[in-house]
Amino acid sequence: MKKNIAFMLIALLLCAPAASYAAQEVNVYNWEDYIADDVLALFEQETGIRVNYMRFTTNEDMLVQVRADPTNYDVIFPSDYIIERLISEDLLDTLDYENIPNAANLMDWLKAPSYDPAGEHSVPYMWGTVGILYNTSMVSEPVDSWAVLWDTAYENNVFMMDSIRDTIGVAMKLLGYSINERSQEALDLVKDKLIEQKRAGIVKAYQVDETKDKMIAGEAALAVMWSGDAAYAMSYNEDLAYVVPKEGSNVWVDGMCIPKGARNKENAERFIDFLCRPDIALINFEEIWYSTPNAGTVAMLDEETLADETIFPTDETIARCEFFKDIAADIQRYNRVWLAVKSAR
Amino acid sequence: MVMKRLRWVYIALVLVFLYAPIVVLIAYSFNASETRAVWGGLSLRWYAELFRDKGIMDALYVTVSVALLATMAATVLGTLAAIGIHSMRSGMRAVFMNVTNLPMLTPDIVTGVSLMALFIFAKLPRGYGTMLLAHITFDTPYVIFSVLPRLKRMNKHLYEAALDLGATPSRALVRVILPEISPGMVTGALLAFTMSLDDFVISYFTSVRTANLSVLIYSMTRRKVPPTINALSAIMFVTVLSLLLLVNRRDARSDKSKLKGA
Amino acid sequence: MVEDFHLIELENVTKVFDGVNALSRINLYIRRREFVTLLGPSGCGKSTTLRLIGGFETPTEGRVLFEGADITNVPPYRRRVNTVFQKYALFPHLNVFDNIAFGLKIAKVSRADIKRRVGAMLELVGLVGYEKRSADALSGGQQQRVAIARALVNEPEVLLLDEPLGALDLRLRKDMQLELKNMQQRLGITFLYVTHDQEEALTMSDTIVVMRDGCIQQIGTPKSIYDEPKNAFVADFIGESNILDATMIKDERVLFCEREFACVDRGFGEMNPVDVVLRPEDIQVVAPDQGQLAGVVRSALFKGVHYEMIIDVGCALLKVHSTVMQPEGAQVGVSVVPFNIHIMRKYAAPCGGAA
Amino acid sequence: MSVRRGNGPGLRRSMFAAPYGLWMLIFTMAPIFIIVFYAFTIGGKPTLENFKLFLEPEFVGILTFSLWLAFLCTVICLVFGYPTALFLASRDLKRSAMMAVLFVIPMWMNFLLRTYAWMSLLEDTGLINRFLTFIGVGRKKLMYTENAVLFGLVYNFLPFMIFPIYSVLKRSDLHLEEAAQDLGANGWQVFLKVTLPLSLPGVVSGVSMVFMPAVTTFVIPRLLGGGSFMMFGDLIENQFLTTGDWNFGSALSLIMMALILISLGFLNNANPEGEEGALW
Repeated sequence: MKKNIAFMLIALLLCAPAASYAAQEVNVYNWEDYIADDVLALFEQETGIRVNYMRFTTNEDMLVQVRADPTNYDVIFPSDYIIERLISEDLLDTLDYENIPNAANLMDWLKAPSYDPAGEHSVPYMWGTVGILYNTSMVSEPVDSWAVLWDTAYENNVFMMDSIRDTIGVAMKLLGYSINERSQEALDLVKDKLIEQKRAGIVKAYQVDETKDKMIAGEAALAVMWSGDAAYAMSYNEDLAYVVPKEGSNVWVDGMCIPKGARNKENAERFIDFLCRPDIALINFEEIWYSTPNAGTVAMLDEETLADETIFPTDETIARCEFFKDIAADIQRYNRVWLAVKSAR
Repeated sequence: MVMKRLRWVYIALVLVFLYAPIVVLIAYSFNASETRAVWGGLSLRWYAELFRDKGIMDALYVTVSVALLATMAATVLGTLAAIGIHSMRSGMRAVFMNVTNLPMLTPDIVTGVSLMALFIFAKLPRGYGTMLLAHITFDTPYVIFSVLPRLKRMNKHLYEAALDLGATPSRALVRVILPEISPGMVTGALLAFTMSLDDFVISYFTSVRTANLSVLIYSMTRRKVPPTINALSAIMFVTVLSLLLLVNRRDARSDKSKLKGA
Repeated sequence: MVEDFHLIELENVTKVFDGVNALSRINLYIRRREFVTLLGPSGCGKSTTLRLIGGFETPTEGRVLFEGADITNVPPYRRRVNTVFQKYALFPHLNVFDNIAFGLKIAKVSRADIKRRVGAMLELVGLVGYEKRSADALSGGQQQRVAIARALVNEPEVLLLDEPLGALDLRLRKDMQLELKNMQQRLGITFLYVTHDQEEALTMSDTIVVMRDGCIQQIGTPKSIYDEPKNAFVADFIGESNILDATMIKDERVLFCEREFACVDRGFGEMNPVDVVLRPEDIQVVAPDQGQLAGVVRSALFKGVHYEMIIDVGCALLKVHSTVMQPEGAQVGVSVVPFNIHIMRKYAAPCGGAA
Repeated sequence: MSVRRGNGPGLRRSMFAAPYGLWMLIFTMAPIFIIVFYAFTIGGKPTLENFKLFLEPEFVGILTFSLWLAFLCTVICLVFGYPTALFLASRDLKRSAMMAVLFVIPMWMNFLLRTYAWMSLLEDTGLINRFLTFIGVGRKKLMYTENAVLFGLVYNFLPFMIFPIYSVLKRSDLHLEEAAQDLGANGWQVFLKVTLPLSLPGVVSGVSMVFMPAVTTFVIPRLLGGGSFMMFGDLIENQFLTTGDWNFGSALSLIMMALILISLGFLNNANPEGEEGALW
């Protein structure tokens, strides 16, 4: 009897993982906290395709994994400059818009973006800005400049982003450079600036996904944050406010792409198409609070939401911002600066 | 007498240090409120939700099944290897022992990245399967190092005695050698199982598709840890505690009965 | 008692371990119902010989025959021999009954038969009532008996015993020697016995095979080996001896200690260097002027039945056993009768003399 | 009738290790080979640049920081662990085996859970700070500091120091201590002359069991250091998973392995008996 039970247990164990490869599936590699769980469930329900959902924290982490094994993923969600990088490394498949009819719902200005001029490798998923989320009960003065992040009055009260381009970008902007500046002179200044900020004890921590909950809990006064996460946090804590500083910032678009050699390309296109459906994009929007590029979805929103400048920044704000560009091999010099900052004591 | 009391105080303090976070986790698991900041009264809510949380349940299944399968494979592989190594000439044995020592001395992170490099090189999608392979790899030496001493202590003529009495080599193995080394196999399997259950670093590098509990908890600590994890901690703690107490009691009892028998 | 039938035969057997000869071209046969002892110091190859017959080793060269058939490559579990191992090798996870029944269970003997035969064995070795005991919980002597019973219950043609009494204390050993010999005679089974204890060999054996460095030095009955050792090694190993350098002047005349002695040996040529062996009990102590050699007593020890004295005769120190003690420093004479002067060829290579 | 060939059962049984040998070839040797290959090449061309790069001050700084923190952690574990082991092993302690089990149990909890638990204690709005605020001391910065990382290391690795020492002391011949007392040594002398030397093998294995994982960890500094403290393990993880420079990452891995092997060799030399106190 005991033997039989043991045998059945083994059989069960062996079958279960095998079963997961048998059915129709799609391997999705998306940012942490970047989709509504309901959307995944709905997709599986409607199509019968099983979603293997994997998460990453920063563009750079994702890039490494996709480079290492592009066939492991069917749909990925890189940002603009990474899409540029992936295209230049010939890692992205071209999309067949026949299979993505809902892409027609996209706003026109995103149909042929600079990072993917032909629009054949990516379909925009969300867009947003980088700015400062601050707690009005802890910050009395008006916040309108990155300089506030270097104010020693906020010692141990600032969350910086554990993301190389975003954080270096912030310092670049503060120093008056473009966020795509590559000169060593600028990089050295940025390095000194960031180390100065760290040594002054202003930085509480470098992190990404954990920040919004900590801001909600009131663990710090200021944080560098993506607009959607900011909107999410603000919806939980009324003291929080978001600003895109006057020096300018980064405006970004995250796209949906299919790596070359993806095992389930058809399912991937179905998945992308599904996310482009206005009703689905709405569910997503209401969960993660990033700006949707979906004109159909925007049409469904009420006035008050549309007036929220965190989610839908004004033209004037966007004019201050620029896209990240792929900096190609210069990323190595960026890396060195970033490591120097991270390891400084 | 004062000395003795001081000792107790000291031990108690160290125990408090070791248990404080665990006690906190368990206490929070009964907190009805969602955030730790507020005590919302006693509730079993998180225990109920724990079993409904698909992510956690999946990860739990992955953890336990990988640990079980890896332990079984490592026990077979390691026991055979130990028997083989035991009967080797010294030169060959030294080679095998060094190779066996290597994964034990290699830092987890190096084992992790090197296996990741291997799987990527071999174009194996990193998921359940690769995690299992990695676990078998780091589990097997534990079995070997538990079985080898038993083999060394075993009267080397036992195997020959079985052959002499008419048992074929395979029967001699099953009827004489295996019973002799089975305590070592059990120890090795337990060690391997524990190592597997607890592993984070190697799983983190060798699987992207599938998360075991450690990897899931790691990704949760980087965002927001749901209170269900507190409930899970409490359950795990109580399970381990009762298992250890059980084993301890059984040991004590069998020791007593041995004494009686002699 | 012993039949003149070659039950086991080793033909030109050589065994090499890691480039070292453990056995060099051994030829040996064992007759049915014979009690054969392989005797020699450790490392002489006696255990290897036993293991070759048991099937635990395969010879590098040569053949092992059983009833005339080649069994060189037959595995141990197909050989009709059983072994009593040095440290008994009882299965620790089994009790006494299951240990003894092990071979029978493998052979799929019926349960009732197993019970009967194991019972008979327990009676034979005097362990009735110990069936349920764990093997660990027995004394050394009891474990020994279980090991013997475990082997004998399979009714082997030959029982191989590898220093079976080595781990027992002296008293128990003496008892077991007699018991084993009795058992062998009663059951009529061939015993091949390995020991380094010459006394044990002399007490129990029908035939003794003296070995050294992988070679057989001498094969013979205990008496012939004791009385007529073929070389100084055998003489020294079998009992205590005084071995002296000597020159064979001619047949029946030998020179040692600057004196000519009469002896009974012939055929060693003329003026050839030889060894002379004198047993301590064969040397007579007489008055200083009556001996063939004169000497001084250097030490004297009481040994129970006799005194052991060391007598310095100038050319050598002689060990002498005598019932009469001479005090230390006493001037004495010693003499040996011609019959007790054993002449041997000078010992050369271990395999040279015996071939 | 089956015929046996070869040199007896030894050779055939050694073949039992063949599957394992093959396994280790694929899953231990091959990965190391890949790492060595990456470490000594860039773009497939042989070079030592990866190792040269390591000599840059920020990388050497990361290494020395890791070593320093691991060293502090080992010293603290030894200072607090040794008396614990000593008291646990004392003869007059009732139910000492049971007590020992109490020290094992926390180790059976997933270490991420334990570390997470400390986070919830140490964070600004955590229990300790709320208590401090309550008694009027006010909030202290407890998390995301060097001390928080050190604290996390000590918490996780303390049992690894206690156990080897405990088991060596428990095993050691207690009559020696009695003999020493008999010969007129007082308590302190007994400890210095007998107990301490006897327990040295346990100390050595405890030190290696604490120091090694402490110097290589990347999770604890990540969680408790808030990304502000980079240890050697972080750097390797960072090279493999974020920067994607596998060549440099591999070189770092080799450096770490060499470091471990050298310190183990050093520790084994320091071990008078060459015997390790077993944890189990």
